[in-house]
Amino acid sequence: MTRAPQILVFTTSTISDPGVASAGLMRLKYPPQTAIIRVPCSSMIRPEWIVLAIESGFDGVFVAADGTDCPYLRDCTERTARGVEAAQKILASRGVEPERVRMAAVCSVCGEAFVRIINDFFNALSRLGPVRL
Amino acid sequence: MGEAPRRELTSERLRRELNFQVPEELARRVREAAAIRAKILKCLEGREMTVREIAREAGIPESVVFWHLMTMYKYNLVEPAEKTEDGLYKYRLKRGR
Amino acid sequence: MRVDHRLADELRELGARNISQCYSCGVCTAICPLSEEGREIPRRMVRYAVLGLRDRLERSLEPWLCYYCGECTKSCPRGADPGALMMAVRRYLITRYDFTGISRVLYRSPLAEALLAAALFLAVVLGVYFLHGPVNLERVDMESFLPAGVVDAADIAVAATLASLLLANAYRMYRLTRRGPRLPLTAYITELVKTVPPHFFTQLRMLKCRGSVRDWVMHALTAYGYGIVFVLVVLFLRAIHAGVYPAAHPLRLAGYVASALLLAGAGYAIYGRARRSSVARQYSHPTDWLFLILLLLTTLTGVALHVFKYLNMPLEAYVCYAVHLGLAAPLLILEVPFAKWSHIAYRPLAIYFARLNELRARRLQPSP
Amino acid sequence: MTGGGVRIGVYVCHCGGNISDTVDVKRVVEEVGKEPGVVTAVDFPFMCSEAGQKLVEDDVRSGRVNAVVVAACSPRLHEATFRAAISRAGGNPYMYYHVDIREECSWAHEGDREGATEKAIRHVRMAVAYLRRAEPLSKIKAASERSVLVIGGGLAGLRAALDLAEAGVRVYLVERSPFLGGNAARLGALKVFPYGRPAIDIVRSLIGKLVGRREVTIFTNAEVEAVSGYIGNFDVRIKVWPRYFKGKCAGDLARVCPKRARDEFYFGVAERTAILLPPFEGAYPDIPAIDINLCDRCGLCAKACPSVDLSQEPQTVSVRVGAIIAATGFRPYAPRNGECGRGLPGVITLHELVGALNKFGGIRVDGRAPESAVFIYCVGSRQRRAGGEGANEYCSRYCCIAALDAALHLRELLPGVRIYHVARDIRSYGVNELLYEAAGRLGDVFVKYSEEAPPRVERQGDKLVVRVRDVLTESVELEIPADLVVLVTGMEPSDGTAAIAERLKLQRGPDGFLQEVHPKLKPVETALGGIFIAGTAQAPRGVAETLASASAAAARAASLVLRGYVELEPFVAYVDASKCNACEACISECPYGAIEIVRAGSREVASVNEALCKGCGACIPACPNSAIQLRGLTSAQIEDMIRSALGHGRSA
Amino acid sequence: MQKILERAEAAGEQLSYDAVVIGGGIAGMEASLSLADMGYRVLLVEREPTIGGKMFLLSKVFPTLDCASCIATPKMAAAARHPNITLWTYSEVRRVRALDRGAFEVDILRKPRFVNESLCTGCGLCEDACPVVVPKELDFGLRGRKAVYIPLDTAVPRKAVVDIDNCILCGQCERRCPAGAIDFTQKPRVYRVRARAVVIATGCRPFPAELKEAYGYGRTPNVITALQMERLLAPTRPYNAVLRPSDGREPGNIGYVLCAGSRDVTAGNPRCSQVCCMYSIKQAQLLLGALPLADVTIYYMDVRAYGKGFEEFYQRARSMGVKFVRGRVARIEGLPNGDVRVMYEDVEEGRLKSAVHDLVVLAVGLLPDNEVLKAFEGVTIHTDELGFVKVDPEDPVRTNVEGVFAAGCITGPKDIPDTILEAAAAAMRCAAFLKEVEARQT
Repeated sequence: MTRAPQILVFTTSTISDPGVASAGLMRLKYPPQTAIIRVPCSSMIRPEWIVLAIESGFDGVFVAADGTDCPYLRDCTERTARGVEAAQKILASRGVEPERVRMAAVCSVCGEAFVRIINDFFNALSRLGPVRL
Repeated sequence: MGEAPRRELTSERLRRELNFQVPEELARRVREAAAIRAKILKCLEGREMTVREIAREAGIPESVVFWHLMTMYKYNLVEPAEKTEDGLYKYRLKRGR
Repeated sequence: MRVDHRLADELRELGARNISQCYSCGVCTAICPLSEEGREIPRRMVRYAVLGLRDRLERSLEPWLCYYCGECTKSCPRGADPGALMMAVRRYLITRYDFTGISRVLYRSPLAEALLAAALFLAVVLGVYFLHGPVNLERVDMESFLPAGVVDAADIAVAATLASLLLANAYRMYRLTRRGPRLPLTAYITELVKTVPPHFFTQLRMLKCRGSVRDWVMHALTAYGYGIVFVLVVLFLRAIHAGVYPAAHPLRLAGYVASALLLAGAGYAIYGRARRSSVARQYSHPTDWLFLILLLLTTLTGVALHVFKYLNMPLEAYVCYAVHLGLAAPLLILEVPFAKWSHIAYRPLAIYFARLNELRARRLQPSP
Repeated sequence: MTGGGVRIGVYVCHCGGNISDTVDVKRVVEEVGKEPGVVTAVDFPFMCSEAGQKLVEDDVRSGRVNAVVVAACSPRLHEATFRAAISRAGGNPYMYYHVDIREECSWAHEGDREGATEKAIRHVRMAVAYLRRAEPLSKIKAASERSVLVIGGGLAGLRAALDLAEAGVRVYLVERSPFLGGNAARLGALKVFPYGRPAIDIVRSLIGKLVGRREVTIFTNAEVEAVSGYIGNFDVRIKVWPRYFKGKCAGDLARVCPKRARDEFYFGVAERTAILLPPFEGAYPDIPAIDINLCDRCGLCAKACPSVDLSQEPQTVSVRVGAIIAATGFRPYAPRNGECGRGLPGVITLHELVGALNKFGGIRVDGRAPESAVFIYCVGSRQRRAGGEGANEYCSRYCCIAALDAALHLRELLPGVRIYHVARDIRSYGVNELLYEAAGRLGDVFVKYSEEAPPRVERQGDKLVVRVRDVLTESVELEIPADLVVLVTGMEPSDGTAAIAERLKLQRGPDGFLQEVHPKLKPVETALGGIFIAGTAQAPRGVAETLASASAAAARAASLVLRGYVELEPFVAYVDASKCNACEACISECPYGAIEIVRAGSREVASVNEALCKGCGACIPACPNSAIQLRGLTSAQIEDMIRSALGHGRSA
Repeated sequence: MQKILERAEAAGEQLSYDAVVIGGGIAGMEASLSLADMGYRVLLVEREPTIGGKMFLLSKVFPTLDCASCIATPKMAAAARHPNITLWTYSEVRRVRALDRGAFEVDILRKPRFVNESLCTGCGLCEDACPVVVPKELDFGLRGRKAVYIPLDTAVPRKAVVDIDNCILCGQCERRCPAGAIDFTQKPRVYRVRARAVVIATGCRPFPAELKEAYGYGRTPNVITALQMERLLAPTRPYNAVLRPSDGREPGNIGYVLCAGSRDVTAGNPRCSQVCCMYSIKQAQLLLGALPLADVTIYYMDVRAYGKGFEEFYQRARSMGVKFVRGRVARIEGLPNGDVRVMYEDVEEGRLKSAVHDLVVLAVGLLPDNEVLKAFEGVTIHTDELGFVKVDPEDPVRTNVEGVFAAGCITGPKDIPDTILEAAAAAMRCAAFLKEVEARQT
């Protein structure tokens, strides 16, 4: 039997982490093969961390960004996107599908949106199969 | 170590100071409750039973059985076992007690 | 359906004091011992009343199914007094069934009512005064004072008028409340036989009201008392006029029983209303009082007449007779077709008509 | 402290079944107990209870444990609780990691015991990895200004400002419009149930008490232009627009002005000129102002009154405050044209009715007093968005009561008027039920409609007709003739609320109102430290609740600034000087200008101003040498967490 | 207890606080914490042996469905620990005298727990030993407790207390206690406390459901109150699952009767109790979670989902399958098998109906718990016809007596968010008052 894909999720303490928590509050279901790291703002994520996650056994990395709600930065989304793209490039250069890294804005009450995205991502990763490094 | 000299219990002292007699009504309730609890526990010896079964066997109304059973459950004397099909739980004596 | 704010005001005048307080919780309907699925009362009537849906209200037979036990009023969480509304609706319906417009006057103006009653009283008393026969002061001689034939003739004339008025009103009631297609003639007849006599003679539905046995008994006593008097007057007036009978004579006994029943019934009702002993007797319409007072006085004068006759006090007896007839006239003429007493016809008929509507509804829906 | 010295205690909460019904807490304890560095791992029914906290405290106090993981509910609920517990026991509160195994685990994975338990173990393992490299930190302490900025001069703003002033706090009150009073003043003679006191009275009384207090500075016709700084030390720039008046004028000055516009104070039912006079007795300030957008500087008023000064210029004022209260209020929902007959003559909103009653002491339709009025409830409220048609999903709370209040008021003015209420539910909660009862007693008729069949308003000849299916009467379609139809409209966040959310970066809920952190634990706090919310900026509510929420916000602000200092979380950036080569890449990344190049001995390095740094970490990816790090969340810690998550490898 | 109280002795110490807060429920705790955070010294007096009021007995709270304990217990712990707060549980305010502006003299009776709080570890062995079983108040009688007992696992303080009225002084607990904490020599003490302000936060009591005779509460075992249902659903619940009291069966079909004792002149309360709609909707959602196959029907007149997020919460309950029937239940009768029949009119259909449920929950309204107002001497705190404290429209936490503030359900039924706001507001207004008194004194 193939192993279910493992997803690393970066959330932000004030916006997207409450958003993920709100999914739980509403008892919405998503795969438990997820691991969450809270950061203050998604713009702090270094591309190396994403690469490390794939190397360490994760099948995908999801960055739950703040979008325009970010309490710190107006352009937080663009900054985060730059980091994500950088990571995707590094992975591609090593033969890993860049689709294994995704980002989307998850607001603090967007539990439903989060669940939709993460389920979709999970299915996409299942189709991709295990990482071939 | 030798036994410490037995001091008068504070409850005894209060009893003496107030010239306390247990009120008849209270004493009766304590006796009745003890009897009901004893009957329930006896029913459950070595068996699992529902409230209905205990009530029938002990001749006590179901609601009374249930009330005491739940009190004993909270005091860790009995515990629920599996649930029957008609939504009733079977209860048994708490294991390891 | 267009709302009509005036209806609520009209009903308020007819006794529905607090009905705009209703917030439609449905407790009255659920608590009502006579309410049943498909024939819910009283909340639906309350809505018709508050919104002014006259058509719906006039088409309803349900108000007649209520015997004013007062459960709804006692349970109403808003103090809206739905029982009083039902009573008011019955009064309203009486005015609607009555094509002459007299009941409208009676219900809307206590003064007009009193004047009409007084006028009838005077007319009868004066009529007797001017038209009476020889006055025998030796002994009580009713027959010569006022021959039974004359009284009977008057009786029949009044009865025929009243009966035709009542029938006409009942027919209007039928027209207003009829719903659905024509039924075979046999159905009309069998249902008439099945519903009207039993309800007319027993008023059994009233017993469904909780704690109402005493009320039912008193109501029945009054009705039977009246019934006996009716029979005595219509069939035996001549005999009563003519003879002096021993105490155990059936006619005398019947008279005593009827008087006792009427006195007890009317006294009980007056006492209850004065004391406001139950919900239904909390608030009385002027027509209620007039009816009861006339009934009581008519009975009392009848008793007095009897006493004078047997004590052989001729003048007193003749005067008493005139007053008695004077009181009976408004009692019958005003109350039977136009007011309170019309319920003796409308209540059993409502059950009959409701049954007919039920059959019609069933005909519309093919049975499974 | 280095890795070797970290002694980690792991405490797993059952949350009385909320967690333990789904997560096998015993297994979590067993698994993570094996992790290096973990000296104790236990589970407990309620970690947040006194007894639960005592478990942690005892272990820390005894020295057995110097770093703590609590796996329980969301960190937003109890992270602070356990940090405080560690402090009490003499430990360092930052040697702590809070794992959410409830919202993000047991509740999201109900029914999947295995998966949820695995996830809980994974998260606790990551926390342990984090703590192995954790260092004791201490709060950054900064002096706080003993002053508060209150934004909005409506009921909430007035109440909060007065509370603070009375508690001895310096207050700056900023109001966008030229006069204090907000929406509550516009309610005018409408009484505040159940006290029977007109809303305007309350406003007037608050203004009277506030004006002239030495702790208070009021800016009307003013806007908060920019806010910088942080909790305890906000720099606020206020733009004050000119009134073009130096003082009062004798006579009816407004009459000289030829310009006309709808008078907002009366919800647009009356006209005003470009000269805005104090709208009510006791208004503040009691000198007029000119609506310069409407004014064409014709100068007629200046000729009539020497107090007019059209040469005034906008001014900018800067103040420093320790806290900010946003009390920016609501605006009434504006029905779309055609919505429930909007646009037909005789169809007005509740607010317009209130405006008319206040302005004219009555209302006339086509020059006649209306004989019948129909109030249609929930216009623009309680509409589900499924079809995309609805306006707002939420209930605006105050409208049922305001409509009943207005209906009673209308009946007082026009005793014979027939009033129909067409509603879905009458939400006259609490004591307001007596208001509903009174309306019934006076003969108002109540009709209820269902969401699926909203009422329609049509014109029939010279009358309006409301058609509605009454669910209380076998759903018959009623036809209610009306001279006046009042659309009972709810609340929406005001433009000021939207603007302040934008400017202060405050979060808004799905309904658009400002979002509190937690309705019960932190009901007036925002995600940003030192910024509080009050009144209808937060949610629709009535007068009494607005006043309470304003006082509550004032309480929070007061307890913050009265202390005179604030403590900030230590999670700010720092530079490892040994790795920095002063490339300045981080400097351009920082949106707060918190990084500068300084000389450190012989060379130049970047350095972070801790008071300015907000700890967003935006600088982190910019550094080619990983020299800049976030205190409390270093790259090494994150990397360890990533590595440990799946049990150190691909095989998990 | 009467005999014990006769032994009360006056305490010698003269204590003085900035404010005395009466009532240790969520309002009293919040008001105390807010005042304490502003630097004022507070004495928090609670009548029961634990603080927490009604809230910590609840299951979860609307509309967020946070567990009530998770919100209440940290506040309880914080109130108990705050350096500016002195907490007296099991204590009654006997008399409040206004001496002067900003000067109150408050007599407080501290009842003996007969347990030495500093020795008690809350282990519960005394409970096991005690032979007396009486209905447990905090579970609204759903099960029994002993005459010595720990109020709840989440109690603050989590210490045993002897219910002396039901104690037979057998000494079993005293023999069993490993810490030697049982102490029957304790005597009631009356303290005279000086305070500059008083905050009344005594909250509410549920409408006594047995007064509504048509609903059969007290005669029909499977007609319970919503507070009893809260306990059945709470993590600290009395039973092992949601079970009905007559026979311990899991109910499959539950009916909610709203407005039990509210909006009802026949029950003496024409007002709406403000919270019953929402707590019923919440319980319905929780029941669907606890008993996935169950049917839940709510009989209502108006659903008053008025607060932030309430309407959305109500709509969610509808979409989860909770049945809402417009119609007030008129009568409830118990059937021989324990089931319960409700009689009502389905108002939207205009049809008379009845339905049989396994369990019927009465959404009882709230009445003020205002005993303490009688303790005021020389001044009268104004109340409305139901006994709720009247407040100033401009300042909804101020009573007619200067220096006396009121917050929470004592001024009218209200939900937790409103209560918390009001409590913080009371603290603010109290602080402003204290400041003014200070200024005048110096």
